[in-house]
Amino acid sequence: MQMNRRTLLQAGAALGAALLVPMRALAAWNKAAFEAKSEADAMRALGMGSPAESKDIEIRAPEIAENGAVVPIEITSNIPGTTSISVFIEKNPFPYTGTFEFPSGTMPYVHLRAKLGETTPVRVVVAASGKFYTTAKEVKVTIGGCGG
Amino acid sequence: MPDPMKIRATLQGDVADIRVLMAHPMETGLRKQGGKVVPAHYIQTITAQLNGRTVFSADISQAISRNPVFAFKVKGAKAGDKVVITWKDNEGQSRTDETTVQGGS
Amino acid sequence: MRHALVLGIAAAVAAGAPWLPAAAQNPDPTAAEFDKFREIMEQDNPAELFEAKGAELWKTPRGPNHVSLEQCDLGLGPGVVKGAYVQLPRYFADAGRVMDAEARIVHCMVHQQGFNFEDLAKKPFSSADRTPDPVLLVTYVAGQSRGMKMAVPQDRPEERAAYEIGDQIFHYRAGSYDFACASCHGIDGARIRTQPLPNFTSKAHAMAASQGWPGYRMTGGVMHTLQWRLNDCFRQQRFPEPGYTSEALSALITYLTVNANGQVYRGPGIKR
Amino acid sequence: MRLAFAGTLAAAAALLASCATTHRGNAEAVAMMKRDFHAEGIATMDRLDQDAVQAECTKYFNDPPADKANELQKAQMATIKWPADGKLLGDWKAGEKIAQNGRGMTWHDKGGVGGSCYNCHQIGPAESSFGTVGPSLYQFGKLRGHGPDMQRYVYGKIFNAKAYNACSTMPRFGHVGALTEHQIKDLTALLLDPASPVNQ
Repeated sequence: MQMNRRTLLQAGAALGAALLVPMRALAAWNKAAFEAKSEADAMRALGMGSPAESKDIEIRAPEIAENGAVVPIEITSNIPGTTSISVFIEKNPFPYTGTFEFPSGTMPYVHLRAKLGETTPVRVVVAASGKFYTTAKEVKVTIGGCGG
Repeated sequence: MPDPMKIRATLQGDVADIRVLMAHPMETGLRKQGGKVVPAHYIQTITAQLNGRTVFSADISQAISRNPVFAFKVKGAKAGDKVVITWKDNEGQSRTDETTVQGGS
Repeated sequence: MRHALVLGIAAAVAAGAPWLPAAAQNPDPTAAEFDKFREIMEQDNPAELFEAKGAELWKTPRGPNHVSLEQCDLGLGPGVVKGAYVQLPRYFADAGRVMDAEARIVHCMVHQQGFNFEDLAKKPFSSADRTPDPVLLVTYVAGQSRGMKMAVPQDRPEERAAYEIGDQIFHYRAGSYDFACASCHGIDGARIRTQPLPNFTSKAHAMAASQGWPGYRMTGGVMHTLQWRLNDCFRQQRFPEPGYTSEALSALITYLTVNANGQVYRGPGIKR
Repeated sequence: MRLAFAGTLAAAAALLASCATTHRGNAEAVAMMKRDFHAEGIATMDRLDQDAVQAECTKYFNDPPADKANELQKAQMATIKWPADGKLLGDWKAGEKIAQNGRGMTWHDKGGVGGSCYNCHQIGPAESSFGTVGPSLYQFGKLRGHGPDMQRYVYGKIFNAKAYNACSTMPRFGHVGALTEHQIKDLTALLLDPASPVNQ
């Protein structure tokens, strides 16, 4: 039962993605992806397959975060035809953090601030011309002040 | 009624640098207060329009920081263009605010 | 070469080098990394959301007397908010004491709007689901001094006495752990865990006591004022609790702010 | 740059020297604090009353005359309670946990008290979030030995730092009852046990 439902969801998501990538991938808030407890499961629910490593995605985030509750992350994609940027915080309880969509005319750039529960890679997946590309950057989260 | 957003839209050449602050607790559903779990309460979707055309949209999770901050850049904008931003959260609350693009450097 | 430069900067910072630009001052790589992102964080600061609410609150008739705070005298005359924050604490004849911004705003809320001080002092600090009115008002008032130079008055004997008493409180060692404020904030270039500690006895760092306060605190995502900062410092110092908006705190704030006179206040900030 | 370094150091030293002779009263400040502060949780008002160490160190800006410092140190040394079993080294693993824990003695703290050691000191190599108010203690035992005298010094220093340096910034953890004999032994082991990661 569980298996069937899951397979169905995956298929649905993959189908949706395949059909809508050039227009709007965000047909509906993807519950299955957001509730996935691993990055791999979330990416599967989003129909991303295995994205190719890319050097054309820039992630600007601190090496050491001053406070894990508010980590500034700036992402720029230099891949032509970029339509969306998705963010995964690998070690968070729910890694999938969001997808940002850029209709033509909007630059493939986003600034956001996220909660990081612990030291973790921040992974970015870019959708461009129907294909997926990825890179990641490790952000260290430490104890800040007196701890009391 | 949720508190208003703060939206800033400034021209740099023909690019509008749009930055938004949202007042929202972004509760993860994992935080405890007085021994009780505070229910998850967070923004799920955001859309932005420039003169009625959607220029940015996002689906987000509870991992976005409390009182969210986002910035994005739209080409082909001019001073006076109307920027409208809307968010909706998991409890069905929503908020829409607007501003106009300010001429910059 | 680079090493020598770093050493030189470290030494200069240790001695409080006022000739170096602020950005070049941090020899600690962790602190330097924080500094790099501090500007980004300040550019879009949720504190603005609180500032806007405070502005509304300021002009809304409230309290048992149903009046707004528009006749509150913050030191520059009734209703003058612009530039008032960078000239506080100061002596107020109607209260017979030196008051910091929050003490003065609370004074107006009590004496003009008719609020009860004990009610305001019961839970004066922000929590996840509540930002007290004085915090919003202080944030608004502070925002009205953005970009202005600190000019805390020392003209009157009461103001000079407040500075002297503040200085003494700052250096007073007591409590279970023998700490004074100066134990952590009277030394150069040190940090607690990863948190850099400004040396408030040095002119070069003095502005750190005012800059960023009131501040949006990333921990908990709440707005806090200097009253909260000092309250929590005394908690960490293992002292008893200082009274909310008390004269002792106004004196300490006087000591901490006068040393920064002449430096530019950037408005409500963002803190770890 | 080097020249500047030497120059600023000299200036700093001159400044320190001038402080050494400065002392002053603070009756007004004390009276105001006693009026304006109140007991909260476990922090009672008597915490504002200074003992000899606190009073003299405040008075002399932490740099009392040598004879005064010696007198204070002697009195503080006499407060150290040495373990009855003569053993000073406990379990370094437990010591690491105590060193990490920054809680204890504040208004609403209950239960165990930690040593707050990492707040001010670098200690084990695995913890990169450490303070620099105190000196680095990394490789302490390796560099300074772990024989009986060193064990006694470390135990004594944690019990009452003022016995060794009258106006040390470090709390008197044993003297004020923050840490137990058992905990201080564990911390001593963290610094001195050859098996502790501190000494690897």
